[in-house]
Amino acid sequence: MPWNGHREITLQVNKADGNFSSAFCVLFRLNALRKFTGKKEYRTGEVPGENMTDPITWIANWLETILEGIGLPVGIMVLILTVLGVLIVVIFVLAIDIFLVWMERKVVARFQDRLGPNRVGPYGLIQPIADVIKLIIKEDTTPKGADVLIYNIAPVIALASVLIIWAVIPFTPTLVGAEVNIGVLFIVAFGGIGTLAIIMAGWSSNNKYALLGAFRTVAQVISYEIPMVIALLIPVIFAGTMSIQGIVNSQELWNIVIAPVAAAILLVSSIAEIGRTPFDLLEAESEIVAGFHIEYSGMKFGLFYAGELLHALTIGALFSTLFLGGWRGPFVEQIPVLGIFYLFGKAFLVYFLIMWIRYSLPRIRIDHMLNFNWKFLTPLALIALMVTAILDKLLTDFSNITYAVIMLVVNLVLIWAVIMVLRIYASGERKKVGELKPTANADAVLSTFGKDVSSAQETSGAST
Amino acid sequence: MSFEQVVFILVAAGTLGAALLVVTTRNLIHAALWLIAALFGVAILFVFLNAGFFGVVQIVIYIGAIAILMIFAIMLTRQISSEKSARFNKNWLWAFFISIIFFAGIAYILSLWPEFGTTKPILSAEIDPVKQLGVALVSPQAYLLAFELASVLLLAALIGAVIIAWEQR
Amino acid sequence: MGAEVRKTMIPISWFLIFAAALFSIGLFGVLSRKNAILILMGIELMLNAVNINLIAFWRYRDSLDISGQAFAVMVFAVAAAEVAVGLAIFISVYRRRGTISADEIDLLKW
Amino acid sequence: MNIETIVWLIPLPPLIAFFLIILITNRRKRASHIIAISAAVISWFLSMLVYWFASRVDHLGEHPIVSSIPWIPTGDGWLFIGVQIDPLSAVTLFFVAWTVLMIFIYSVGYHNFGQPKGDQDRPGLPPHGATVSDVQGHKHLVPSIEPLYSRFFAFIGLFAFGMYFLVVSNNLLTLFIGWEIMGFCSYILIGFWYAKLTARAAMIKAFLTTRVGDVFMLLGIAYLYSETGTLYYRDILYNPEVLQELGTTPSGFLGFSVAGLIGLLIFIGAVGKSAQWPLHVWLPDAMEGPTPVSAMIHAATMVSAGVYLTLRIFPLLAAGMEHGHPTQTMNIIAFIGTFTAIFAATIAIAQKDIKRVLAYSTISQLGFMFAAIGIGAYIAAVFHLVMHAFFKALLFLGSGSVIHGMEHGVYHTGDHIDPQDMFNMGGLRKRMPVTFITFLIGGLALAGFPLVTAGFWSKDEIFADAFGHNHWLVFITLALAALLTAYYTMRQITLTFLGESRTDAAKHASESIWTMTLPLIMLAVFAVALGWAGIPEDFPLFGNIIPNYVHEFAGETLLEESKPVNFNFIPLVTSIFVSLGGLGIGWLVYRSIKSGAVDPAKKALGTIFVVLENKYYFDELYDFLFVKPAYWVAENFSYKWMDRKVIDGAIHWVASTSLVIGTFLRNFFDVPVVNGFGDWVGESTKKLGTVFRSIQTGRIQQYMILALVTVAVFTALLYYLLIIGR
Repeated sequence: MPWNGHREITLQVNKADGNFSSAFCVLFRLNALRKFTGKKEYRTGEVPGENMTDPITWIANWLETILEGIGLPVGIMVLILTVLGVLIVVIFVLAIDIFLVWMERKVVARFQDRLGPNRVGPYGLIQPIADVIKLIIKEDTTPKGADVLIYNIAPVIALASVLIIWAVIPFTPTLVGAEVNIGVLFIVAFGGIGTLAIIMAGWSSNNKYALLGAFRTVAQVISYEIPMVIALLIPVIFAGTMSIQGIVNSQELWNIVIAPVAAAILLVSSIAEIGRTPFDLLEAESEIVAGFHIEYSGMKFGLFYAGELLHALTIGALFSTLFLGGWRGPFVEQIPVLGIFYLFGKAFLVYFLIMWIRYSLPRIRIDHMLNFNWKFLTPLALIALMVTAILDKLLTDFSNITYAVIMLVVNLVLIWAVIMVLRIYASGERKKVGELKPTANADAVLSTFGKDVSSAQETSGAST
Repeated sequence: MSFEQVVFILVAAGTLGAALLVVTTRNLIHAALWLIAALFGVAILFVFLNAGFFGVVQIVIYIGAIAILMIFAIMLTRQISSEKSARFNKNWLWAFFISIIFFAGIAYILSLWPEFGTTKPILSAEIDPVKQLGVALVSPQAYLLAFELASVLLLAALIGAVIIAWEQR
Repeated sequence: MGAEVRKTMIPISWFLIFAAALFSIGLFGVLSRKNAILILMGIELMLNAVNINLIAFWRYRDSLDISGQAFAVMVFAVAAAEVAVGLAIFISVYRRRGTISADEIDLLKW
Repeated sequence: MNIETIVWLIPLPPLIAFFLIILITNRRKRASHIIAISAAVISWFLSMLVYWFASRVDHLGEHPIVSSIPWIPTGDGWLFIGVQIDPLSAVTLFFVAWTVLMIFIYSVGYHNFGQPKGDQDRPGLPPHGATVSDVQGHKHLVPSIEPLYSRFFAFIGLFAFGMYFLVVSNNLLTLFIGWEIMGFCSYILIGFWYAKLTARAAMIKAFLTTRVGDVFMLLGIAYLYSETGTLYYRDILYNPEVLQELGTTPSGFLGFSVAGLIGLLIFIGAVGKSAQWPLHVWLPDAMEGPTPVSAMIHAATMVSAGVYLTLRIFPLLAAGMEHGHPTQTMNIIAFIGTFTAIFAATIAIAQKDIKRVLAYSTISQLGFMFAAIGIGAYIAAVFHLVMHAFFKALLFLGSGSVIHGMEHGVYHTGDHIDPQDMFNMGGLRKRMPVTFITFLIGGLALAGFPLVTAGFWSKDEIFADAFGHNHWLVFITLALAALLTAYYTMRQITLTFLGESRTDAAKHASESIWTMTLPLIMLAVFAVALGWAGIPEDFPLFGNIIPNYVHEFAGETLLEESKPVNFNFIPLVTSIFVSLGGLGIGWLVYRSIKSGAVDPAKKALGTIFVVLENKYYFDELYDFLFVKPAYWVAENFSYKWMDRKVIDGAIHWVASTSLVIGTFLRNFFDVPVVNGFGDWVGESTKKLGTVFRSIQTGRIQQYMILALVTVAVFTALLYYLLIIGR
């Protein structure tokens, strides 16, 4: 086995990708054990990916040995492998995306007590393919006075900004795209790019509804990024690193157990981030016909659509990575490839939750949306962050179990307090709504009713 | 010419081109988008300098916030592409010459610098720049005060922006 | 580090020259554009050039001395603050005077 | 969270409560008392924790719980402040925590929480009751809630802070701070009903009188600091060299040693605070305050602080005391204590007001303690201090409950009689049983009823010590005082509870609510049970049942273990005799008083009784000696002569002359020179401005270009000159 030589090469590869990793995170490299920065130490000799427990790594090593066999320089080899990896993952994810279309439609149908697609193929499984074909053969219109370049780039960016995030999500203990030590920040960054795409689309289509949609997007996404970032910081505090793989490795106990508040905040703000109901103000059909992609048709619209669905799944994967232990699950240490299934299982769970919310809740008003963020979510997130940070420092020299228990208890207290505050606020609101409306001449009005004030107030009180 | 150098030259050239377009295009939105391109290029250059953290922060702050805010402001001030007014003010030639002079001066002075051609020292594997930076920013011996001042500055800017842009009605 | 390695690596001069060029371009934008927002963009370019220099010096000199990065962080903060306030000012100016062209905002002249 | 931190934390909650109530919840009565009581509970819990911990350290006296921090930089080094728990402070903490908590709870009921607002209640006056109409619609008067309810809790919170602070502090300076905080709180709380003239007078009287003592105390502390350079207990009181040094060097004042003089000065402070003769006059008047205040400040805690302080500096007093002969200072203390004991006791037998009797009995009991200190009976003093705190608090609270019941009756009947006058009461045992039982227990404890009550053991210990060290005078006087004590206690109980009701109000008095009776019961338990902790070993029958806990524990505070005097029957018999005798006489004399009858003792004693009734005319004496002259001086000297003639005259002269000078300067300097110059500058600037303003186009970019061109040119110039030029 040429492992010794291989080691040196791979070390150089690391030096090289030390430079490249976060720049071309788009490039998805299949390098397994070198980038594995977990707590688990591999004894030399026993290398995962030798056997079929970790096929992808195995293939990667095999390819490397071959390429090096032909005598390619390291840089080129890395490039080839990288591009290869990127292609594989992108195709894989997009395939899932197509399946998502079918799933979404089925689930919404069930929620609305319909059957959903059931004509093309068994259970309508082929339906999305048909949709894609339809989208492709549709006429591709470009509105007059549109800014052609931007108009055409926007959908691509929209989809790419979602795909990029998959670069840092670890699939198995040994398989992660770009093991950047600032993965969390990375995710936030490319969320911003997504916003950019929407703005470009909205502005360039030269349509006031589209522009309105873009405005709303900016208002919403930028404001909801804040609680999201703060909530993301909490797992970072637990793990002590911003690298996603590190966060997953640190979760012997799932983070959601010790930080439910942060999890909830992350979920809500991500739903707002992807602009799904109840936060779908950026494409509110009843208000601004379809928002930013009103002018798009054919595959360009398809890209937006796919991007949105995929973004939801991405959020699911992200959430399960940060709070549900990512690839963790039974036997995953022995058979790393299982991690993929665990990860996607959890991701689909969260995705279903998001759909559930989407199809159960109505859309909220825009001012409510902003108030909810600035007056409730952000302060709550800040409080949670402070509490977690302080506790984390206080509990350093406690055993893990005490740590977890105290964290959980504090979180529950926080939740309770929040509920109390909300109840007080809500009762105040109800009073405000339900109080006796001022009338021109109360006595006259009441006398016409032929009641005295007290009974009138009683009735008004009863009416509320 | 190594792979690295080629990439660098491409990125740098792209960035400078984008920057030039920023200051020359008539269409404001295009200028903003070119600005984003330039900023992205700068981010990549940060990565070349093993400062991946700064690369990503650049994307978060500049592209994710600043550039989008600018686009937002452009849309609010309705200076959409249709304005055919002059893009430069009348003393733009002066500005051009001054910029050239500055560039030339800086380049000349730099070229006199003995270590002008130094290449990167090896970044030893065990030091983690991000960790170092974090420690330095919050350690009283280092930049704690500056850090806090920056946060106060941001708070002040936040409030100030709200107050200034407030619509009195 | 042999000669051929030197050849394959990027000297600091590239970064510095690049930064100088970026700075000058930004300067030109600041000095010459009419629209205030574009002036702001020019300023952003200049700040970016400064950051490139800071990081480059950090990387090429003593990478244990973190001050370069720290200053870069400060520059980020200042840039963010400046944009926030600047844009707010422009918007309110636009509300009052209907323009944000830099040389029509000259109430302060004699 | 080690024990030192907990000790630091003990005083804090009441202070926080004070600020919370004053700043935030002062409009919300419920929130206020919840905050205050929870603060008291926290402090109580911490104190118990500390006490439990301290009682498990063996030889706590040698190595107490100490922690200190630098506070004020002095010339060389720091002035440290800190906390210290040694046996003395531990036991003090114990009773302080209990009484404070109990009284906090009691106050809720005492101030009629939950009752309606009064009809014509005004802040600063006691509530007058509110008329409510029940379902049948006929109105009747019920007690109304105190208008300044929140404020009261804030104040007692502050007071509790002061007391805890004093107890846990480990040096005389912080002790003095706590001392003064308590003084201030006592001032504002005596005058809590500030709209009553008597209350106002009483508060001022109390403040000024204690001030006299405090000044001397401050002198003593300063003297001590100048002599030793430190105010630490550990540094001064617990290393023999310093004590020896202080004890032997003469101070050159009436042959006192330095230690003696310092001790005397500080003791005078204690005299003021503990209302010993001759500074006793303020305490009876202090009864103008609400009863919880009387119970907490003027029976349990603050006046005990004086004794605590004197016990604290006991090594200083005892310094230079060779084989059992008390020092000069101790003799003085013994004299004052003994005299006060008998003196106050005699006054007490002639008072009608239920609270005043207790006030004088407090003075007298404190006298007992001082006497004990004076004769070197350290442990007896500690013991009696603790016991007295409990049963006197109990008695005061009981009297408060009685007054409350009486007020209830007064509201019911509506005839205006003084609800505090014992001659208006009688037969209350049927109306308010709980109060009666607890009050009886407290009274018996005060009277030292043999074997069961706490008071008996503590007093017995004092007697034993006085007898054992052959202080005959002290022994006999104290015995007499104890007799009187028992007498007036029984008189009080009989007049209040036994016999027939002498007024309708008393007939309609009603038992107080649980918030008031619960503390009574708790304290009653202590008033009985706690005494058993101090039974001397060699006491017949009982001696060996319970170890003499107090002696072992509190005794450790001192450097040399003080031997308990061996048992002797004379003091025992004496104390039994005096207590039972006094009780008996009291009952015989007062068992059948008809309503409106004069005090039978008055018939017996005649003029003496009148003298006693008027407290030996001490108030009048002080009024003649100090107050009137002070007024005279203030009026004639300070105001008429100094203020009006001298100061005002000077000021007027200065004013007129400066006016003249001012006019001169204005006319001949300001207008021509200064203004002229100023105008000239302004004008010329304007001219210049008109010339140069054309540059200012208002175009920011032009300015920038201008600036940059200048920069470029100058840089090039400098570069040429500096680099190429050479």
